[in-house]
Amino acid sequence: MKLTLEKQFQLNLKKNKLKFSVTVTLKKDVLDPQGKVVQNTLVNMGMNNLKNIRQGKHFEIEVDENDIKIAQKKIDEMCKKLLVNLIIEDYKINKI
Amino acid sequence: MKLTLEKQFQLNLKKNKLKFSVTVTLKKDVLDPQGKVVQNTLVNMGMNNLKNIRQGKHFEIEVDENDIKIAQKKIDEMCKKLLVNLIIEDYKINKI
Amino acid sequence: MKSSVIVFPGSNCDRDIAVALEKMQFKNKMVWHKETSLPKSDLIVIPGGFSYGDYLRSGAIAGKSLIIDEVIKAANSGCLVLGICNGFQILTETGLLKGTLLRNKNLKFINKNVNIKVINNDTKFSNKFKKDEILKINIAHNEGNYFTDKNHLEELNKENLVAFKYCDEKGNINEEANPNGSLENIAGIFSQRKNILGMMPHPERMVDEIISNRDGINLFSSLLN
Amino acid sequence: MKITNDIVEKHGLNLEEFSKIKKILKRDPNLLELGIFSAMWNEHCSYKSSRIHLKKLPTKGKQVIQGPGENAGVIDIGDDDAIIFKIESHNHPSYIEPYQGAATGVGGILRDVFTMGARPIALLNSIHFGEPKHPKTKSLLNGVVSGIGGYGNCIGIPTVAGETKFDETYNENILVNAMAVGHAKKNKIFYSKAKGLNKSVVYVGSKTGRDGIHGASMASAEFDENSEEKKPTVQVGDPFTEKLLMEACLELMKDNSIISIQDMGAAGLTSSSVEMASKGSLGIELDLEKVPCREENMTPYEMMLSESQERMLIILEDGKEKAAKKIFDKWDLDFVIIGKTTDTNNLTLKYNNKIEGEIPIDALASKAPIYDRKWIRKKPQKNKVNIKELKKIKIEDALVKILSNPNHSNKSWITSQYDQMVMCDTAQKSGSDAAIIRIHNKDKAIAVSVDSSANYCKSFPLTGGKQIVCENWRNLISVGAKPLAITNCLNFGNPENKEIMGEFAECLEGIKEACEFLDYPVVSGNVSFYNGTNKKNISPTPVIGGVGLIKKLSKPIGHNFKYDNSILLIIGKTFGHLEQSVFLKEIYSINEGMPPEINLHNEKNNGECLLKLINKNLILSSHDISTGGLIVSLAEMSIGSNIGAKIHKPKKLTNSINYFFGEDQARYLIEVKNENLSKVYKILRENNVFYENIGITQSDFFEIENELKISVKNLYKINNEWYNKY
Ligand SMILES: Nc1ncnc2c1ncn2[C@@H]1O[C@H](COP(=O)(O)OP(=O)(O)O)[C@@H](O)[C@H]1O
Ligand SMILES: [Mg+2]
Repeated sequence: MKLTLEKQFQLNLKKNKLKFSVTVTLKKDVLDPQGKVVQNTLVNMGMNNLKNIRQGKHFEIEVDENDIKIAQKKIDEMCKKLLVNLIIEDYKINKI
Repeated sequence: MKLTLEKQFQLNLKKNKLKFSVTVTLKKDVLDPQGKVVQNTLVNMGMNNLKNIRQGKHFEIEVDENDIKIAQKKIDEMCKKLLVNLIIEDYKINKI
Repeated sequence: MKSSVIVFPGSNCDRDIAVALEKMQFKNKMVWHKETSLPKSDLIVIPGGFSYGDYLRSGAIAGKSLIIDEVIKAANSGCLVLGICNGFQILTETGLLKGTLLRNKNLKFINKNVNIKVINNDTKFSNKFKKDEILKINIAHNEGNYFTDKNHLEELNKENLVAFKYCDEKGNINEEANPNGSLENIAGIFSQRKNILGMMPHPERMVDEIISNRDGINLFSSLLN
Repeated sequence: MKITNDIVEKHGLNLEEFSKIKKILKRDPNLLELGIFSAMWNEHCSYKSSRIHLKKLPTKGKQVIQGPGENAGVIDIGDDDAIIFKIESHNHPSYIEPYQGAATGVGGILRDVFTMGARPIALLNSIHFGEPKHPKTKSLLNGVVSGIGGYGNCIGIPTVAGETKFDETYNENILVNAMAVGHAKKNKIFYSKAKGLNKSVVYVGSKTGRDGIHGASMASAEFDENSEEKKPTVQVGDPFTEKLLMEACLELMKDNSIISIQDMGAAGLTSSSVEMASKGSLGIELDLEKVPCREENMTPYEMMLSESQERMLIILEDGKEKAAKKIFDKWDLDFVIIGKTTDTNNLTLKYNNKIEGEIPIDALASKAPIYDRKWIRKKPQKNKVNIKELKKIKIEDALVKILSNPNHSNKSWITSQYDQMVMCDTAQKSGSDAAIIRIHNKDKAIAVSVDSSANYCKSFPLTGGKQIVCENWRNLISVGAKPLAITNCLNFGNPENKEIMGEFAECLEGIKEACEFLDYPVVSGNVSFYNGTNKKNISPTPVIGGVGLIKKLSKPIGHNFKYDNSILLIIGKTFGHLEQSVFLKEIYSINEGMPPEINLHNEKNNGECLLKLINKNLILSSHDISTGGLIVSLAEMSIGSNIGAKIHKPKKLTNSINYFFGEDQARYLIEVKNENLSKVYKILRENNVFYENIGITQSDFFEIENELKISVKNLYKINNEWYNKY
């Protein structure tokens, strides 16, 4: 009996949770020192046909929310307020 | 005439390039100090229904290659050899 | 005693450790990372700094350099290897030491003098220290938050492979005395055979009274013992 | 492309300047040429509004090897050692992107110093933010501090001193000034003057991208509502590459292959090539298709104006190209011969063999416009604050309030983010009056400090100018160093406004007077105008960076009390000048009146006498008395050492508030062992130095008889809370 209740509770929780991924990349034309060094290293390691590599950030975010639109808006706000440096970075939000 | 040749050449070049994204995330049981601080900050900023946030890395990689399978294999090799610390990180490769 | 200090692009404590080693009468050589063989040495030191700018993961790219294969060979045949700060990070990236160094828990670079306690004084690196001796040593890092899996942590404790732990002035090992979030306040560990030491604090900064103190001296004199 | 008036103005040039350009060229410039004029003729590069005033500064002395006019100033510290140093502003970029702005500021000033052959040994910074409650302040503070640390830590040069202030005047325009200090051998100093014809002009370092195109013009214009949109591509710093570039340059400098070397700072390839050619009275020809580029399809215009970081231009002796390239290959850096010196006296820009632009060098350098802008003198204000008429306040409450405000709170939240110890020669870290850096492998050391006093400069710029030089001088004296020379960063508002220009002119007069009197010449510096928004200008904020010499370093002397039961003396006379003090501002929000007057004779006499006492080992600790007055300085000595003090009030006291919070100048606090007291008295008297015995050190409590008693632990707590709670 106790178990079932708990399970039900968890299910409810699950239902309220939405998960997103955010990808943050440096804007075009902005220097990417890390990408540059990683690229050189890979080429030195023999990966000759590597053309270009750029490094960015990735976030996985879960929110307690069941309206996907509202959730998305929240995530967007987080990006603008903290996760992304809008002056040098772009970002993309995806539902996962 | 000259122009067309050049254009063709560029087209060929384009064709030979394949682009992938790689997402690197910390394994489940590895502590994520960055994610944790970001989460606390967001909650302090009033984002109450934030459940969980984890931070990872994102790479955009272009290779000179026209066989997608071979390209994918190359990217996998880059991940294993350098981009990912397999002891603490997982990764995913996507064609973009 | 002969020592070699490996220099990577971006190493920046290479001169500091060389000065300390020479002061302690080691015969020291600097070895550029592109070299493919090591001079004959009793001790190999991987110094602190920002090899390859700490880009990707600190220590990751240096861990793929040519000379590292030689370091691994030497270590496996029992040569003494000391990795300080970025050197510790490089050693974990090569797999010579287990675990990893994550971002400091406050996500900030930390430079200050901290207290550390000598946990195992029965090694080549620590025999001149007293057990539980408290040292005041400088730390300077972004990623010093030691993390490892349960099994390895158990092994570290069971086989006495923890070298130093962060503590307070009185020697208490607690959360307040932990500057960076390290698991169980770990500041340095040995490899299973105890011929490799990785540590975040900088002993080479503590060999000169005018600049700081002499709490790092015994690490070097242990090696000479 | 026809150059319209609109395009001219977008380049920050006025129409008068444009007709001057046409006259020089005897034709219309093309866009590339216009861009180059705009970069070279803007305030940042041409010093057009400041030059006639800067000329008046004293720049000579027997300690000076190279004064202003080179990448950095050079002074002699005895034996074969030279110290090379300079300060520079990166205010506007740091406001737009604090992390990268501050980081590239550090990178830029480091290049100025290692270009001249010095290994950098210390970094300092002066940072000014708006009020803490301003919505932008917190993230600017965070970004700037981690940017400064991020760059310096990575490259491995200790950041050892600085100043951090908050004031409403910087709400929309923060200040980020970075100073670098390097050490070189006297006979191995490199200059930017080109020599010889047909010599290879070599580009080394990072590739050129579209970063910060028009950065230099941006630094010369006020912010307005549109500046967010006008944002140029932000420059991203790459300290790792800078470290490689530094090592490669220093390696190349070991032999004799360099004729001239110049970093690419503001206005990048343009200003570096023009400067080298101009100093050597030569021409220079560049083949732009050879410039290493990061992006595809970059135009000559973009290449010439890009401000990509971590790049240098070198003119090599004949036949040295191969060996030099080997060094840069070793460090994985680009090395490309992109041009040569010529006898045309022109800057000639070719792209795929076609001449894309040609401008006489002197038009860009010596013939750049110079303005004698209108300026007016500040009228002296009346001092009229009468403390007795103000609401009573307890000394203890005032002290607590001051010690816990952000300007006086302990800065270790900031300084612990900087590696202060790398290189293992930092004998005294930040936190004291000046940091002490030992010269590697020697037993001498230098002391360094940066200082500013915008309040004083605002209320009466002439006195303010004098005061900052003296304060900086005092800071070096307090740690036992003989002050040798300064660099200065002059942060002001809009020079087209005659009051602002007056602030500038008068601050400089003050700086000049003090530097002359103290034999403390100016060897380098930087001017940053147009700090302000929408006609609201910042308070004048000249920043002084000083370097002093400690001939023989033993355990350094700091401002922390050493023992219980030693004697405390004040050197210098206390009058109780409260106008413009922290006390009035903080407790009563009163901003009126004149700053404390400077008596240069007393400054010199008191300082030199203290230096004598320190050199005779008669002093345990010492601290100059600055903002907050006697009581705040005392509290700082106590807090740092965990030792208390017991102060007795002087008998003929007019008013305790004036006495304890007054900001009279030329004063120091010293701690003396009882047994040395008579010797100290004797020396002070012999030198006609006024002094007062004000009490003793004691354990645990900070105490003023019949006024206050606080535990030192408590004081520490009060002083250490702000940053951690903010
Ligand atoms: N306030 C000042 N006082 C003295 N010299 C100054 C001042 N401002 C600039 N200078 C000198 O003018 C020259 C040009 O300055 P700047 O353009 O900032 O140098 P850089 O091109 O190296 O960035 C330098 O030699 C500098 O030392
Ligand atoms: Mg310069």
